[in-house]
Amino acid sequence: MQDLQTRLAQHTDLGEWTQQRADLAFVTVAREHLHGLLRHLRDHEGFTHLVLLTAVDWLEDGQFQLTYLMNNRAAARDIGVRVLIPREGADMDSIHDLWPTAATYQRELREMFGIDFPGSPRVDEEFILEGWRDMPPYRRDFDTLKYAQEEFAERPGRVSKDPETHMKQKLYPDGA
Amino acid sequence: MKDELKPRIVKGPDGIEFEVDPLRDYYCEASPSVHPPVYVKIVEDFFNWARSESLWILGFGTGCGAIEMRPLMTPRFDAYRFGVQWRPTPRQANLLMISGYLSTKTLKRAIRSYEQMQSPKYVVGLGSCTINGGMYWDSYNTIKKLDEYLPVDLYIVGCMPRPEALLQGFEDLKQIIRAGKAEGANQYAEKFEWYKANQKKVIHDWDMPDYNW
Amino acid sequence: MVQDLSDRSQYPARNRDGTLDVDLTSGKYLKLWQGPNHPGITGNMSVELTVCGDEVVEGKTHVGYLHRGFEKLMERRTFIQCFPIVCRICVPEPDFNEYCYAAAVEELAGVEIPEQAKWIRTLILEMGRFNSLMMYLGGQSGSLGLGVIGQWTTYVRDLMLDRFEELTGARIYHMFILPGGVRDTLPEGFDARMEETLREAERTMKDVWNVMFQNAVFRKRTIGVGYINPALFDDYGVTGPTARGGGVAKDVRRDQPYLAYPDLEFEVNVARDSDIYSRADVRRRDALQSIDLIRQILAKMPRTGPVMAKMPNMLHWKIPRGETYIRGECSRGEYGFYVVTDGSGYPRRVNVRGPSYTHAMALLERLIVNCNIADVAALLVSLHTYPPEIER
Amino acid sequence: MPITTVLSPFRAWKFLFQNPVTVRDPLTERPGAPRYRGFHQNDAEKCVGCGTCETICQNGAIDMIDVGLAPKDGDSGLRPRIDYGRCCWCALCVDVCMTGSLSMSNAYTWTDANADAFRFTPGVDKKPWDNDQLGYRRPEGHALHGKDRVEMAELEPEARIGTFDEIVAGYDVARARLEADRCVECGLCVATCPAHMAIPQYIKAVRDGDYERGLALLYETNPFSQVCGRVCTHKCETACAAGHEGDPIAIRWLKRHITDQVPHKDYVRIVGKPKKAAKGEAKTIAVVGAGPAGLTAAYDLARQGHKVVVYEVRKHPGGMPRYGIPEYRLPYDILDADIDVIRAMGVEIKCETRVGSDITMDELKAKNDAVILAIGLHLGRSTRIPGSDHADVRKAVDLLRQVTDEDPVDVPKSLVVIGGGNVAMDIARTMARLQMKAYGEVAVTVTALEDKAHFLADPDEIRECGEEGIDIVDARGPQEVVIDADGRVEGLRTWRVQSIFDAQGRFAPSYDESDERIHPGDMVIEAIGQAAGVDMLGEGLTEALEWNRGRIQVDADGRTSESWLWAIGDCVKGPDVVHAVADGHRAAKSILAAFEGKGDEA
Amino acid sequence: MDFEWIRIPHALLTLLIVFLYGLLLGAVIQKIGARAGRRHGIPFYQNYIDLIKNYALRTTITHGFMFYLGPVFRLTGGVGLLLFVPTIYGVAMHENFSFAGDLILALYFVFFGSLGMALGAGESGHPYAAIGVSRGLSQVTAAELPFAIAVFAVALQYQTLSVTDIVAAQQGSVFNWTVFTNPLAVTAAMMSFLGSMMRPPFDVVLAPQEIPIGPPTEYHSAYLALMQSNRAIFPIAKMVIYMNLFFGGAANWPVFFLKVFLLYLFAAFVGVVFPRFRVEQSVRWFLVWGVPVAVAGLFWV
Repeated sequence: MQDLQTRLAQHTDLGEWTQQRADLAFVTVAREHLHGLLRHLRDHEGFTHLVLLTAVDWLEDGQFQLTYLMNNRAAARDIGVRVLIPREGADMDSIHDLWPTAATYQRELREMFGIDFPGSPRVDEEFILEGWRDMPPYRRDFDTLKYAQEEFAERPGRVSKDPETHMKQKLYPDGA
Repeated sequence: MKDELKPRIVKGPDGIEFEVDPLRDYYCEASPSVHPPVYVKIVEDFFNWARSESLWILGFGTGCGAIEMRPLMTPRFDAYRFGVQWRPTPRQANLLMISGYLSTKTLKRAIRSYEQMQSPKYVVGLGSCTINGGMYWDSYNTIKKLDEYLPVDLYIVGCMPRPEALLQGFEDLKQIIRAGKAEGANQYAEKFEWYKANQKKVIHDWDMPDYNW
Repeated sequence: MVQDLSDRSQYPARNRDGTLDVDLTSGKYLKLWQGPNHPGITGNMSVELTVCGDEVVEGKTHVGYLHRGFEKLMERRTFIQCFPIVCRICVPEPDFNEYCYAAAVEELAGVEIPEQAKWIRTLILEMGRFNSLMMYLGGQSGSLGLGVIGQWTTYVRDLMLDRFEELTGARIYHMFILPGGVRDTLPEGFDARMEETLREAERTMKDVWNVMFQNAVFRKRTIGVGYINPALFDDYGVTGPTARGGGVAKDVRRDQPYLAYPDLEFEVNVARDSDIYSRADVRRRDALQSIDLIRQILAKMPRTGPVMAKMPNMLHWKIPRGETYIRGECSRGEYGFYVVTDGSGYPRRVNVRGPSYTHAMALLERLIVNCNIADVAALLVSLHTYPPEIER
Repeated sequence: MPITTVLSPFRAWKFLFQNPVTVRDPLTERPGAPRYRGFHQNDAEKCVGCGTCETICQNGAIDMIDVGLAPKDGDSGLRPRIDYGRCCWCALCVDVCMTGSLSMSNAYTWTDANADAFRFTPGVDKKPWDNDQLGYRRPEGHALHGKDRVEMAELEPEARIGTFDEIVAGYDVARARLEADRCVECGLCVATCPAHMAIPQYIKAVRDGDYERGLALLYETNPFSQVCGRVCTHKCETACAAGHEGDPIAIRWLKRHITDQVPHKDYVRIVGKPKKAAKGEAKTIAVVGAGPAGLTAAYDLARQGHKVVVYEVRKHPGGMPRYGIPEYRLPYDILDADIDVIRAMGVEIKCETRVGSDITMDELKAKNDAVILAIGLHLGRSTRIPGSDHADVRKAVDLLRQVTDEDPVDVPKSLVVIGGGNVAMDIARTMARLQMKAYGEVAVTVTALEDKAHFLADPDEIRECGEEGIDIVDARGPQEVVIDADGRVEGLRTWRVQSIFDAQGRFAPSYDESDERIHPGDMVIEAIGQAAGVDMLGEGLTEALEWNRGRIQVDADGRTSESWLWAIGDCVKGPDVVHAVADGHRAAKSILAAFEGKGDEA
Repeated sequence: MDFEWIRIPHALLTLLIVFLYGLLLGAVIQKIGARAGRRHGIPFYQNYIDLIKNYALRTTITHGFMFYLGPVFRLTGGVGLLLFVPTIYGVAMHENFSFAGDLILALYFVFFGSLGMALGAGESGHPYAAIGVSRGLSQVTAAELPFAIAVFAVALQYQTLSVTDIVAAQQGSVFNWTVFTNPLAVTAAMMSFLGSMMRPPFDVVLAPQEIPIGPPTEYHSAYLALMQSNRAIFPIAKMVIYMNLFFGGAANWPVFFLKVFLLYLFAAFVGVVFPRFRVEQSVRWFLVWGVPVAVAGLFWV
């Protein structure tokens, strides 16, 4: 895939290039280059199949990573395009004009990560959740266990003992 | 859909404005009431026997458990033999199988379906997730204890419970019904406030009336 | 590219912004919900239809009834703890989740699995594919009111589940493909019993052909119905038999072979017409192909050697930072796991790419326009969608 | 439409005359497959309550609960209770079970109207499927954690026999991580370790490569971590859950690995400065004997800001680890490093000071708020067989001390050791090395009362003895030191032991007199145990104290009948470094409590 | 024609026998259908239990007066149909209220039930019911057409509008049956018969996969039980007509049971192996195949 990297580099400013497998590479680009790069990949490099679009929350860095994974079936290779956007007030350009199906992905990202895609069809409609009031659940700082415990009743009567402390307590009741 | 269900002002052809509350039109708001068994015991026993031998399940696969329902109704296990059959509408069904976990979104539909069923009606919890949350014990979107929200008559444990376990469950449910112990509908009516409070606690988008038949 | 819809429909008109001009209060239209407790819907999802007479003018897929937040739950489970939970993502064909997850984790951790494990994995995937297709055939005919097919195919599926049970120890959630290999070898006498099952399956497939595919009414209801323009495949991420039914020979097993597929002989099944019948026929042939592949696997697979790679202590297994995507051809199309790790003992992010996600959402909403209500169920089933993998 | 497509479907009716394939009675006819993962079974006898199943259970379905079993070494007494409102039948708990006690039956039917009924403790609560023979068992060779101990580099017998160089090289970082990786953090070992070291935590530190944290954890509970990292009797490894179906974790070597990884100069910084006692609160304590017990107590007290002086009769502090353990097992500089840490806490060690003569107990009592007696066991016991009073019949402790002090030792060409404990092994191997140096060959025979299966010494020691050419003869009861006409020792006459204890369990060996052997040797070394020398107490104190079978009577914390005096370590308890350390902690705690409680006790 | 009061209990007895037999027959046919699916199917007494169960339910919800009348009309249609045609030929006890022009009344009753049902179901306010009703009416109308023509042909053939007379004309030999004397009319009628039996390929009215069982979507408890009762009586009544018009009637109960069973089986025989037509397809099918055959039958006469 070296050839592809070379060709793309002539076209766009490429960031970090990670060759994961012989047939799979990831590349980072700036958000303003994304649309052009995807269009180029689709129209000129044969990456016609949008496999998925998803986000990764790098909470520590204050960034979302959007991954656009594309597949070129004829050449049997995949490329994942990464775009890093700030977590605060996250929004991104919609690509539903390139792939209509991307609108679904963008709806999900809007709901699950709180990333806005202005202009994407039905992006503000509820998708999976209904009546959700907390922060978008796929964000790293959302604690699902805590939420579940506060929200839903659990069956009482569960206690567990730590073998280490239990043994100490039983065998050395005075703590020695 | 939600906008259409909100009360709105409509102007009639004669120019008079009046308020329309679609929910009021769509649904009945009568609270459920307790329907006691027939006074004559032998009649009630006979009815209970008939009810137990004719379990009509609402075809509502709420979770993974639905996958084992199909083998149940097909040649291998043929639950029709035991008086069990599917009904496509809640009106005609008497048995609600909660087949596994319920997301809050499904819970809302399950409650509606349950309330539309005619009493006496039975609820069977299928799989671990209905008992104590199962493997989704820390999920933000699934309920943990089914009996907080609906009166449950029987639990069948497993993940998935196999068709054989379900058949055993039907047999046990029949025993319960025949013994006259399956009074979930009355229990629901008696503790209606409690159930509603629990339901409303987790369903934030409560765009339905408190009781829809 | 989004095509102009006007060539297929005179009504309703479109507004300037491209939305449909549907005035519900006009009385011309009726809002109809299919689902979630609706026998024509595959599983717990719903389609909100706006109909005019018997014609659908707009359809919206509503999902989320099965949402458990797997991708979130996995972030707080160790790599081994994720293993029992992934198979629940897709109920009717759970093994693909196990495979994709295991393969992704293995790749990121740099683990090479033993040869025998590869073959057993392939075997399980093909058995799972067969089961899933049996469900489909029953569902497709059932959606048109032909019940017997579902009876037969479910019976064969039950037989295959018996094989699953003796191999993996469970009927539905097999939890057999562990990161690093598989749990165990084939049990004693498995081949013979499998052969018996396959023979029964072949007999049933013959009956299915006679009663379903050679059925005047079935043909009338499916040929030319639910047409998908092959030009739309890339726009809507169409893969698998749905694409192959339209003449596009997309098959990950051949395009980017994995596991033992390079050593197996098979043709990619393709049909031309891109209607419900073609898709059903492709899937029928896929099922026959699975039978053949299972035979090939049992004949060719090595029977000795380990089935698990040497692994570190799974209780605190950490995987260095990285990201990867593993795909495979499941019974419905391309199934894949996108896994990101950050050097800790927990996955940073897992994203599941199920074929139903694009098929049941954007594609269905596109196809359902101008469809007869009577065909909605058949159309939906013909896309072979499993709701749990849409919302996960 | 061709007419065949109208007729063909009617072929479905062929099934009308076939028998249906329905299972007649599915409730009883269909047992789960032999591998089926049904409800849990547990062999409660085999289970050790390690809780690893609880750790791995991603559903949080398993609780470790007290079922009334008493905890014992390597068994917490807890048993897993499974919540079937959570379980997903993945059987990871079976896969990970350390003892193989957990399994699954092939039963799968369980219904109940009561949601609270679906919890039970397999193997304890009776269930219909308890005795199912079929069901999921962990496949052969399938394990989620490593079963085999990671090998460690050590000197080959040929290379080590001629020198006193340390035999074991210790783990390198990579191997240590691999070994630490096997630990499942159950914590069964902690209670067994007399010092209750934070074993799972410091092993985790190894895994994380955070050696400073590891070291801090070690010195929290054991100021002799370096020593223990080499010569500890590692009871923890016997208790280790991994030992049931594989090798126990090499806890001792991992401890040593931590101490090896941190430069000695950093120790004091990591261990931390002692507390400053509030003004007027600082007490003074005297410790008699600079062995592990005394120094540990001193360390603990000094860290609380008290003033501690340790009196040691010998040239160097260290007690038995220095004078009893040979250098090839425990290099002296390692011991020194540990003692340096203790000194850095403000402990003053006065060597070559004999209590009783240089300073009396009464003086100590008068000058201090508390006194700790940690005098150890430095007097060798004698077999008292005929000839045992010969000059060439030596006691092991004396000889070892001589070697340590580099006093010249008259190395015999061949010798016989009596005893089957670790001291016997130590002296045998030490003498073997000296023989090797002097004569280039080894001629040592060890005779022990016990048979090989019941040896008191560590199996490792016995194995290494064998490797080094030492002849171990088991089940021999010494009868007489054979002395030749010239008055020189010629060997040891032994009888075969039939049993060591009588029916009442008392020590009363019986012999097969017909099986008599003479083990030739120029010297006989007795290594059958030691005694404490308590002359220094003085008559008054000896009178005042309560005694129990020749040992000072103490309470659980080491306090004697005299409220100002604590007696700890080997002189009151068993001979083992880590026990001594534990004793030291207990005494220190007791003293601190005494200070807190009633002010000046002394 | 003088009226004898004894005919009322006699007719009720007929009704009871038909009702019980109808429930049993339904189960037996289901069992036979289940065999094609390689399973046993429901117990033969299952329908009785289901009926009792539905009557025994404690709650009912009404959607207004018409909603309540729906099943009543439907049942009236079934009972009426049965009561005005002779069930057993030549046995006065089971001739019911047959009279000279009963064929016309019968035709009316066949349609009456559907209409009543349509009204009631429409009242339930459920869109599926409404769709089902509109489908049902268009299909029944289409299916009725060949039947009506066929009946006309038969009436023409035997020159009478009395069912009893038509049966009488067919006595003597098997070859006197209309099925042999006018096979084309019978074929058309049988096509129509398929269409009115609510079985594939003509069950689009109920189509559980599309519009969960259509008109009866909202019916439950006692309402449903009423409809179940009708489901037991109405098909039999209809088959009585078919039997009388085309298959020589029945002179005693065993023959009656056999003929009805075979007729019922015929519907199941086709129904089990075909999927369902869409509504416009089935309408077209009746018009393209049914009507011409029926008209040809008319000319045959």
